[in-house]
Amino acid sequence: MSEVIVFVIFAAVALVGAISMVSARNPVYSAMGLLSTMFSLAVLYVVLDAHLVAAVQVIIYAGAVMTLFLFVIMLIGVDKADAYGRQVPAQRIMTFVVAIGFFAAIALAARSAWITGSGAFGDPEMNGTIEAVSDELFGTWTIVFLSTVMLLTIAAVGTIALAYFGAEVEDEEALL
Amino acid sequence: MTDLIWLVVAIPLVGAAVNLFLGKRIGEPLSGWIGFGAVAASFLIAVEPMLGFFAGDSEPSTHFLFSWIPVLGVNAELLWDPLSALLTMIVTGVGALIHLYSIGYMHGDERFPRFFSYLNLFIASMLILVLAANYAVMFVGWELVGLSSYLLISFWFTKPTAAAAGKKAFIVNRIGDWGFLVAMMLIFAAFGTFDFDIIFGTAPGVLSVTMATAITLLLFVAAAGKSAQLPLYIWLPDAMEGPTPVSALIHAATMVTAGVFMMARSAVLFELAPVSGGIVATIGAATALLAAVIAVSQRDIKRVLAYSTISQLGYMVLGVGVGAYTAGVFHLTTHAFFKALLFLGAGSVIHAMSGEQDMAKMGGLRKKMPITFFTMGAAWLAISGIFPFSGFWSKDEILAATFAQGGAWYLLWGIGIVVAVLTAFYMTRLFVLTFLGKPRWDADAHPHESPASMTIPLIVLGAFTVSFGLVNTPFRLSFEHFLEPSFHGIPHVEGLTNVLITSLASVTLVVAIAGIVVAWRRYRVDELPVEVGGWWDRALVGFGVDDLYGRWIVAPGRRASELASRADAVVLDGAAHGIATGVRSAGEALKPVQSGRVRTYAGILAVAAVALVVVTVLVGGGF
Amino acid sequence: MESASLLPVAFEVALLVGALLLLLVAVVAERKASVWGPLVGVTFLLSAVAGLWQWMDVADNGGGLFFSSQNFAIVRSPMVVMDEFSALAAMVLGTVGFVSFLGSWDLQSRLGKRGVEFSVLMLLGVAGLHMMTASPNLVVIFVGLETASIAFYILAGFTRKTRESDESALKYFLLGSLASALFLYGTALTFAATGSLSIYGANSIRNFFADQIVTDPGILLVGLALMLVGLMFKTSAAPFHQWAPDVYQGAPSGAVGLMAAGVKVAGFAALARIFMGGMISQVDIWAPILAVVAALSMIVGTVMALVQDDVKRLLAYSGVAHAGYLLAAIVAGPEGLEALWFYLATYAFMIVGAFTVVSIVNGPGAGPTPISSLKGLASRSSETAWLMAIIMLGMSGMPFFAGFVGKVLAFVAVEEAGYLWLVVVGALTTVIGLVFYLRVVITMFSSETDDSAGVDSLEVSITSRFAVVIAAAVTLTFGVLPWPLLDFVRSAIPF
Amino acid sequence: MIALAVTTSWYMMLAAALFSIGVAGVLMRRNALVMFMSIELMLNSVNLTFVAVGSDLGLIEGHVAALFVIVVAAAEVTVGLAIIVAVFRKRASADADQLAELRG
Repeated sequence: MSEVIVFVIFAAVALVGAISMVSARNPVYSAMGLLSTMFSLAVLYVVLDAHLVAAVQVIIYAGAVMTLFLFVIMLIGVDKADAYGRQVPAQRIMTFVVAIGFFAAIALAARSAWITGSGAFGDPEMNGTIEAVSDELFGTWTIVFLSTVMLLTIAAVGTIALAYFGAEVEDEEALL
Repeated sequence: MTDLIWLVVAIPLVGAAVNLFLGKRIGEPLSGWIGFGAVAASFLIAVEPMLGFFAGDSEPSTHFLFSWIPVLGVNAELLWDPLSALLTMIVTGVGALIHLYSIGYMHGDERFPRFFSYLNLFIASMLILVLAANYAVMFVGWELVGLSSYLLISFWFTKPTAAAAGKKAFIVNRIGDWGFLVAMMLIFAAFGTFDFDIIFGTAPGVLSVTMATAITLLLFVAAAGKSAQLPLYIWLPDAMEGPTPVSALIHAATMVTAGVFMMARSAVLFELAPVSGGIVATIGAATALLAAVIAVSQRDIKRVLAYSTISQLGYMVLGVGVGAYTAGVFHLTTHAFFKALLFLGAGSVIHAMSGEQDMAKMGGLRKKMPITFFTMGAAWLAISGIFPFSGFWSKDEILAATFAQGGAWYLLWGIGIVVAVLTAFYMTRLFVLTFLGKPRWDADAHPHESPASMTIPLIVLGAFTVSFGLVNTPFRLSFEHFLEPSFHGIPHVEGLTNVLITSLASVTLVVAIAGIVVAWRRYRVDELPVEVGGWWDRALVGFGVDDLYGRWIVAPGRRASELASRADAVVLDGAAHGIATGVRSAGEALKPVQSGRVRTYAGILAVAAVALVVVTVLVGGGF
Repeated sequence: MESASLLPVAFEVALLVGALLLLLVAVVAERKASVWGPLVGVTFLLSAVAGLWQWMDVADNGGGLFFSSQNFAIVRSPMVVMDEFSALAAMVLGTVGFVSFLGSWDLQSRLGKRGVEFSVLMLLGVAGLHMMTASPNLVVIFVGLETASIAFYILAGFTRKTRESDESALKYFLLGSLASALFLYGTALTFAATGSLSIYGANSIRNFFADQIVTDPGILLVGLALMLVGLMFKTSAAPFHQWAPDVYQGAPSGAVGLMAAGVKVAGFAALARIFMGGMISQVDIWAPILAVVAALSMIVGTVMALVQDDVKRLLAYSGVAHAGYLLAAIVAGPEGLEALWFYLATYAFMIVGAFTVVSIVNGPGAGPTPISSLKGLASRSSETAWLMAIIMLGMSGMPFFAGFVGKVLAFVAVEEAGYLWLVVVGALTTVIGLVFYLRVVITMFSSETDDSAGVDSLEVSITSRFAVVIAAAVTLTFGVLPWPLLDFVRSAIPF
Repeated sequence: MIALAVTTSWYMMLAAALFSIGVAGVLMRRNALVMFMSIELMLNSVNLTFVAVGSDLGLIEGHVAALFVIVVAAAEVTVGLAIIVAVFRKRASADADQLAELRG
């Protein structure tokens, strides 16, 4: 029963956070909404025995990613005039139709069973501890883990390429 | 000798190459003789194997050249059977005479060698087309014919009308080519091969009626482009902007016959699609009638002949449509002789009159150019359908076959009879106005008979025009038997008794004579009837069909493209614009959807995603 | 892990090592273009050689699944698969990467010191693309997809002085991320429905379908549909195509070739792998839907390409139409794979060549490139105009050019699969499509020239010329003599 | 009171709801930053799905997949924010609707 209570509370927080993220006029409040959703999801991960994921969620997502977001919001200034759906009148109606339609389609399609896969392959006693996850991560998934080097190199190189405005920019004059 | 068939195609190709690259050095007239020699050599090589078919001791054979697109099982193969042999004889025989004639006609042109290079290329293309053993090779020939006709029609490209005519021919033919391409795709889809042998051998079992109808209608679209049928005939009258030998080549021996030949080749498929047959026959008859009516009013000697070609092609298409393939091919053959003769004769006249083409300014040429007069006289009687000239037999056979179908086909037969009257009328008009009566020349005209290189072809063609019809009379069907192996056992038209045949023939003959008599009385007078105003003017401009195309297809296309982008006017001229207009306006209507706003794109992406999810779940039965 | 077992990832390793070396060399050699340029080219060529090596190894020893946890015999959850399919993808991507590198060298060399970063992104982007084709694991496919996509987002916005470049990058980024998220949700739902992330292996999607009759497919279908959406977005099939024209138009011409070619190759390969490898038993569900999307792509792409005044937009819309023909090949099922690969391999070169020509004419850093800028190209550089004409005719599907063979193969396969209507749509759009390809050709050969573009003869750098020559040569060679390549691609059936 | 147990369906339904809200955010907001946040929300909801299914079926793959998604998301965030900053520096606005010069 306690699980139900925890779920209800944090699901509600997650939903409220998400909705406030979408609807807040001030991007800072949007970021705060997203942050609260992420924290509630971390709690739900713990309930689901996904301890490592929960930790990473808090550290990386809530910690690093959201900080970066807030930093950029502050950098480019809070643009309070950003009202949503003003320029395109049909956009708002379309948005609701799409969002509700999307949810309804999934819920309808899944109304009898979410999971059709047989659980026979899995380990019912599985627990997402750091050991269990790292066994898998550095066993089966080693090569994928290593491949993220490429992703991170791209991120680093790309960020420099895009955001570093040094003297090199002048070189581009030759292109035009 | 059958093994040397590939030489028939190769020699003119070599001739074309030699004249193209070395022409300037060889110079006139030797390059002309090289061109003529190449085609004549092809003719000689083909004669002996052809006689084998006549003797009845040869079998059709295919000649493998090289493996072309192995993955589709397409080989470069030539098919040597009576039909292709016949066409080869026409193309090389009449073609050689036209080459010979051109040596005289093109005398002094600064691009003389280039002209013979193009002529040879034209002949080679046409030979590829007729000798093809599968649709893929045929298509290559088909395209090459289109290309070389474009080169030849706009040979005097400095003349704006010639350049425009070349372009028009090119564009209208592209529409037909699309039909051919799509038909080929369907054929491959149905048979998995382009090979005539397999397709015609298995078609009755493989092809559904729907599929056969689709394929044959698309093939007909292609044929309508090449063989100038409604509504794609508009390029042909303009095509005489090219040098006259080119008109003769295009109108008689080569290009326009390609469509009829292709349909005859595909006879097995047309047999499976009765609906197509009806449509083909109707359009053929309608084309014949319309073109004949327009021909009556023309004053330019070459335009009369151009419209008469369209009209005669209408007959051939009618023949194919009613299933009388032999008759269609027979008329094609006789027409090749007399129409080549008519054009060469007209060229001779124009040559003599220093370029004058208006018949109102001719007259009385009989004395000045007797050879031209006599040979053209033979052609005149032949095309009018006078017994026993060749045109009488072939035209009569088509009409008889149409009559034999009964029912609604009587109407088409009636149209055919009307066309026969009109044909006799306008040809008599042409003949009388040109050769008889008082001279009406301009003061500075000094008509004279043409040189021997031009008259010899006239005489040879004249001989064939007079006699060739006797090859296939209703009472002596040697032509029919000769072609039999090519039509894979399609039955001949049945249901005609000898009495009926004779009376039908008499009807045709009587109406032809009537047409001649009426025209004779009208034009064999000193004061020519005034033919202006009202009906005459409208018919003179072809009932403004070109204008109509201009107004309904070309002009809106132009306007839309000018709005959208002016560069487009260069791209497409003429009829193709019509198709483009519809598609373009759809595109213009869709442009605002591409608003440039990320959110709109995201919205459309999301809507499409939801739609896809819903459809997938519905299809999969998940709801 | 034995040393030989690095072979399955040799392609990625080659590119990654090359990229890292490049970064090091750039520091040491002070980013002299003449030093690091050849390194990039060699890396791309080596990666293609790695693909060839994989191919030969597969031919000798058979393909296989790799990188399980302990037991190679019972591969529960393989991460890498090496077969003809992935080896061919490696060869195609390696060579396409090489050609597009040559084509973009004008841009990179003029970017000065930032050129190194451009090259690194190209190398790693191509590695990401190959991950999509060489992994049976949906999450790894997603990682590869994102690796490539993120690299290309940056390439789209690389020239910061060009006004439209940042708009292009932002659009690509926002929409691309949205599509990636949809794809990822699709994999998650598929995971929920089948209990597996892997296409092959013991506990795999294949076995799931083999073992049981799916009685309640609801959530599986949603997952399947969302994966389709993601991949069709990346390959710019209608109605998920709208980003493509805007992004291509705004991005520097030198960068578009790889974006357009690489993503199509990898996207379709992944589509084929997932749907034909994992979900062939559900073919009755996804094939009709793909057929509709294919028809829509052909129509929308062709119709919209007709009304464009910008070459890059025109090529983008023509890419939408080509996505339609490629999808048609997938609709045909395994029979269409041969057509798919032939089409992909030749089309990739054509599109790279076309964008290289665009960057020759209007400068490699330019965004919008009006068609009028091609006016009179024949008199400014007749060689370029002729080569471009070959490429355009190839794209239009003229006989004797590679596009024709691909189309015919695809149509034949589609017809055999029972979608005659799709063949008809394809044939009609092909015919209409001729108009805009010929428009480009005619513009190039028109006698008037565009004042803004200049009338002087055009300087064509040796690298660009080489790239265009290769593209045209591929178009022509495989158009006239298709069978060497066909024999090759025929073996590249993955399962 | 009926004994209620939290089944995986609950988590999945929550994830679907969050995903839909994320889609709505992308469509509704003009600020590129908030659009991007909405995409992050969508990735989060996918993670919830992975973890919930993984735990339910006893497949650790679900958890590992979530970790990889987080890595990808982090890389995407750096690049995405760099793009947004680059746009802002040139145009002094992060309004996605104003970036509509490329169209047709």
